[in-house]
Amino acid sequence: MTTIYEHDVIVVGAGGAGLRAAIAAHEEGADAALVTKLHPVRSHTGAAEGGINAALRDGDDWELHAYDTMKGSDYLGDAPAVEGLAQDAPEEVIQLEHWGMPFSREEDGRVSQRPFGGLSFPRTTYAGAETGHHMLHTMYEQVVKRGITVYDEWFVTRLAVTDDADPSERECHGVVAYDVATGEIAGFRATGGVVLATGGLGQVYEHTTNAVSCTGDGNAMAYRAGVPLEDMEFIQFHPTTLPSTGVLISEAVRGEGGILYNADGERFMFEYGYATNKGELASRDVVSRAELTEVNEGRGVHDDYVYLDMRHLGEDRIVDRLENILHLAEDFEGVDGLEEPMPVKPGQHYAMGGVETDEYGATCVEGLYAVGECACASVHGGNRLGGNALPELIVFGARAGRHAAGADLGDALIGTGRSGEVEEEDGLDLPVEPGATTGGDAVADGGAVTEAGSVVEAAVEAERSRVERLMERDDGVKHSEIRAAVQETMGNHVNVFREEEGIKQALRDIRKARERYEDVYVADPSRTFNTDLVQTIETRNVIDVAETIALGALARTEFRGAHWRAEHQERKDDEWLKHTFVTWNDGTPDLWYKPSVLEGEGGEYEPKVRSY
Amino acid sequence: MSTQEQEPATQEQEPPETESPGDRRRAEKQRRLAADRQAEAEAATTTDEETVLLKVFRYDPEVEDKQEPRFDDFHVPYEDGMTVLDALIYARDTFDSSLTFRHSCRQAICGSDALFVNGSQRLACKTQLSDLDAPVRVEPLPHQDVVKDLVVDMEHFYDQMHAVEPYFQSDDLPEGDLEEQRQSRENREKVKMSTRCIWCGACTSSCNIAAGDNQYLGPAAINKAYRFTMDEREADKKEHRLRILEQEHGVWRCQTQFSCTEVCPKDIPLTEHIQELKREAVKKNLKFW
Amino acid sequence: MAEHYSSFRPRGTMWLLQRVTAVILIVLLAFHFFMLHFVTHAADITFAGTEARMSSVTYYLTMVLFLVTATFHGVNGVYAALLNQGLDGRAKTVVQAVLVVASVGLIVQGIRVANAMAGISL
Amino acid sequence: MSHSYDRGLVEDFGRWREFTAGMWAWIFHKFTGWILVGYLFTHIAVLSTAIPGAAGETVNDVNVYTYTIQELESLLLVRVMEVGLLAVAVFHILNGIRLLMVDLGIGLDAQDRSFYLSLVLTAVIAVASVPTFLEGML
Ligand SMILES: Cc1cc2nc3c(=O)[nH]c(=O)nc-3n(C[C@H](O)[C@H](O)[C@H](O)COP(=O)(O)OP(=O)(O)OC[C@H]3O[C@@H](n4cnc5c(N)ncnc54)[C@H](O)[C@@H]3O)c2cc1C
Ligand code: HEM
Ligand code: SF4
Ligand code: F3S
Ligand code: FES
Repeated sequence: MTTIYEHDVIVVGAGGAGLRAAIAAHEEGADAALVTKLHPVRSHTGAAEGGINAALRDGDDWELHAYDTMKGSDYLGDAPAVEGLAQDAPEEVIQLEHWGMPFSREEDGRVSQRPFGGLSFPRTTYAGAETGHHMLHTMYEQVVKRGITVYDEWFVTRLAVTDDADPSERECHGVVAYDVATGEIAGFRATGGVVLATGGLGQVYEHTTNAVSCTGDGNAMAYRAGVPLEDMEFIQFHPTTLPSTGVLISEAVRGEGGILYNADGERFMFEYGYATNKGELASRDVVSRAELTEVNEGRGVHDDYVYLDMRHLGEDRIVDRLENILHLAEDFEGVDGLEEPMPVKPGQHYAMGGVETDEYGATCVEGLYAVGECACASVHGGNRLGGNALPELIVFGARAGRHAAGADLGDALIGTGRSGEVEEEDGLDLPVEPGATTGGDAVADGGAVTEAGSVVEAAVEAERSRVERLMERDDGVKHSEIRAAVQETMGNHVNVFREEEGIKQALRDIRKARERYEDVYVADPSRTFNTDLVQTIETRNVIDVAETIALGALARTEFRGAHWRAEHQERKDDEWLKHTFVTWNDGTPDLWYKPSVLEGEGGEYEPKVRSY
Repeated sequence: MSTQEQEPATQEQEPPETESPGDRRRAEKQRRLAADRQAEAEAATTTDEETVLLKVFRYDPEVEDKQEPRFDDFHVPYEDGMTVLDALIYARDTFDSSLTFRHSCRQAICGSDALFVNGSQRLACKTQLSDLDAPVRVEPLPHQDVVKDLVVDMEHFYDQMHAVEPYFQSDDLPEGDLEEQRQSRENREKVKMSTRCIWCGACTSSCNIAAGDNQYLGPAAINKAYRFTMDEREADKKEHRLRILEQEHGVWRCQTQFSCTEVCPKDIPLTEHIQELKREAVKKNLKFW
Repeated sequence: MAEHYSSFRPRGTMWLLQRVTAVILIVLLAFHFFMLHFVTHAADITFAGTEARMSSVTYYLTMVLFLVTATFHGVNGVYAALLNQGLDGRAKTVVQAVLVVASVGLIVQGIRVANAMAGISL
Repeated sequence: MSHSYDRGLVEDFGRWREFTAGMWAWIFHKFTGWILVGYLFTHIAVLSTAIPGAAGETVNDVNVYTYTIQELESLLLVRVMEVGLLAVAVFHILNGIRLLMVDLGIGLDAQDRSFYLSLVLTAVIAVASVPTFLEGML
């Protein structure tokens, strides 16, 4: 009595990326369905505040946008993806406008744009300080309009992928999902393709701007199905989050002219030479490190944070453009942004890395796509520019949706899987074995075992028995303890500043977490809305994802973009102009590299010193 | 009523009578663990630490002793700046992992955690414990069926939202590549508040009329319609929009109780929007006389 | 979708009439109270006095208008209140009929009374 | 959802302690409106004695209409109820005006204050009218 739902295109996740993919597939004539663990409007895209980069105006063009993005990425972006983003963003943004998105407006009635960190032109299109909210709702509205099927509060736990020694030979036929409301486990067969759009992985860290639901599920599921995770060590720490909760204070505050002060009232970005040109508007990694350095050198407030001041902008401007910030500061920190400076410190914000895809969002597994924050196309390389994630969602969401629906987009320039110039890592000094523990059936999975016809059914069965076992256990460790342990070690050791010994400690702790996970148990006996079970499964994903981040961080012995290593204080272009990849390899992870693609339409992007 | 008259439950939980022996064992274990933890928590209370008492509504159709709704007590150590959501998470992670509630963003944007806290609809993540009288009573949103503990069935709310054709449908798009529709600042300002809705359902839950008349669109859906009706970019569809709103269970049902406006966590002036639409509808109809 | 909310008959007219009658009633009710409780004391009312007032055509017409608006306003208000509580289907039709009959009855009886007071016989 | 728990409509009124100003205004307006319609019907019924009255019918040599009204007015209960009726009408009028303002979008921010004001004014007017209404009774 296995229920199998069948659609042409199954989109997992209904944030900005997933919604756009579903709409695109639908417009291509496919029967698309969204399967999402949260109702679409609850997705974390709604939290994005600042804006969407798109070269819309005279004086700006996509080449400039691509150039800024490549520079921001510290030359680890792949040119075809970066250029694709810059080229398609304007059209996609205007599409949103035509769907009614309430953008902020200029006097002449056109959409407003503002400056953002790392951009050579004020090209960040915005809707107040709640751009993501409007984008998410506008696209959900279009999904309703088109009558696209939405399975909400269905938690996808596993991909139905055929087995083959070589992941590039595997095919994805669908997914398995758990209906949170009733506890039913069902299969979803996709005749065209499965698009993963599960968003961020911020829950790997304790102090994060990401939602509680951002547990890197898509990354972990694709990883265990054999798809490589790319550049996982590149985690962006946003310089302005509220110290108590991690709630984000948008970069727009600095874009509009907000100023950072240390405890001594010094404008440290200039005073201490962190970024003598751009000051507060330098790239996020630069500002985050500057703040932490201030705190570490004793110039922080309460040894914890610095101040972000916007009072001088004046009440009118603040209320007009940053009103939402006033509410956030008031509700979550009890600070009135019109009257006093706001306390801020760096917090985990964005994962540049993710599931490896080409510039159409396709992975090396046939029929499996990934878009949005869970994917790595790679647009952001070593560091994402503010306002570049939202356009990524719509640009690549649309492409993957179309591709999965069967549209011919031409050949991809970016190769996927172990093809091209692959370089294996074999000399890495690991403190413990990463990957699967022995025993513990709740922990084992990997690729499925059957041929194409019955792969979805088989995956459903495998998932049923996993859930059965998790539910059966009487006693043991609670997922919340394991998750907290992982978050703690990641926060201590694989944060803004990284040292070799620390990363190794993190790997040891993650290993311990894996072992404890073998004894994890679900206390809630109910099948109805069992969030205990859902979070237990998510925690497994958090562990897997944390491990890939730590592995990448240990391997990359240089300082590039958001990745800073104490022992390696410079960017090493000779050795490290390449992406890191981690593959699950059925439980014994492999590390390998491929060079980044710097050859674009307008020639080669020359790595330059990144100074702001 | 029934929810209120229930005696706050004792911490003891009867072993639920469930199907398989495995289930029973599990439940037995759980009872013991929960009791232990509660005892620990109680012990913690007697020390000098400052704690807040939460009385939380519990119900689970599948677990024997939760089938009859009850309130459980949780003593949560208080920290500065703690919200109701923080306290619930603490209670769940520390005392009883079966405590169930929706939440995600922790920053008042996903709209998952509208709850009935001390007699009024609030977003748990946005409600500071320091603003509440102790003990803090936490219940699921009124007027919606309870699925489990604090989780309510939102289907009907979504249906109402979908009923107002909540999507842009202007046929009047500008010609030419990359040509946007123009919208004046004033017009954007006019619809601005209405676009902030996060679909939390607090307003509809607070409205007596929505409670009595299940077909009443309710303040959230009407506000959603307002967002389109008043958007000058969609002027060609205004009449169509008003036709939906002036149906029997549309705007006329609103009796200006204002509770929707009072509870909306996004400060949307719902009553004002509804009233404006009533006037628009009357104006439209007057034209035909 | 919206269609399943059946009735597309605009209820705006009723809503508007309820407000319009309310405005009229503010004036009429104040006048009425003033006349019969303050100018003439309720306890001092006699048939002769009533007859005298009613024989003025303006007063007569005002009172009929008062009767009609008050009846409409009151009965429509009651009906709207019931609808808000979810009155539907057959019950709704029945209530509607009962209320219409009651209103018509009230107005007819009211006019008969007024006629008697004004000395009009048909 | 097959197994969900419906707390029913009763709980709503079990929550009266938690009602806000606008809800009380709604309930009072409703309540007073219904009393007024009830009174309207009764009132016409009483006045109907004018029909036999006009035909010359009498009780104890007094016109039946005059007699009925004066008999009623001589009862303390009726006088007291008249004060109540006045209060009911005054509240309904004042809150009615408040509602009309709300309909026009005027003073929405003051909706709770205007409700309290209606209550206070009603009380004042009702009290002030007592001497007039009870004249000759005490
Ligand atoms: C506070 C904040 C502010 C930001 N501001 C900006 C900005 O100004 N500009 C910008 O460009 N970028 C910004 N970003 C980054 C950007 O918002 C995110 O990267 C982007 O929204 C991610 O979108 P997504 O569609 O990939 O994922 P999400 O919106 O997170 O959606 C993920 C979806 O996947 C579903 N899902 C996850 N796991 C599962 C599963 N196992 N089964 C089923 N469904 C699942 C979820 O239900 C959800 O629907 C910001 C990010 C944050 C956190
Ligand atoms: C004198 C001035 C009056 C004013 C300003 C007034 C105003 C109003 C208004 C605005 C409403 C509509 C409330 C709503 O739909 O939200 C209403 C309802 C009502 N009115 Fe009046 N009214 C007046 C007199 C009367 C009289 C004389 C009667 C009795 C015959 C009456 C009976 C009612 C009833 C029964 C309702 C419906 C109440 C409900 O919702 O249950 N009103 N009034
Ligand atoms: S209008 Fe306000 S209360 Fe109602 S659903 Fe929207 S945000 Fe929530
Ligand atoms: S509470 Fe209900 S009655 Fe109207 S003003 Fe709000 S919708
Ligand atoms: S957790 Fe998202 S609104 Fe409260």
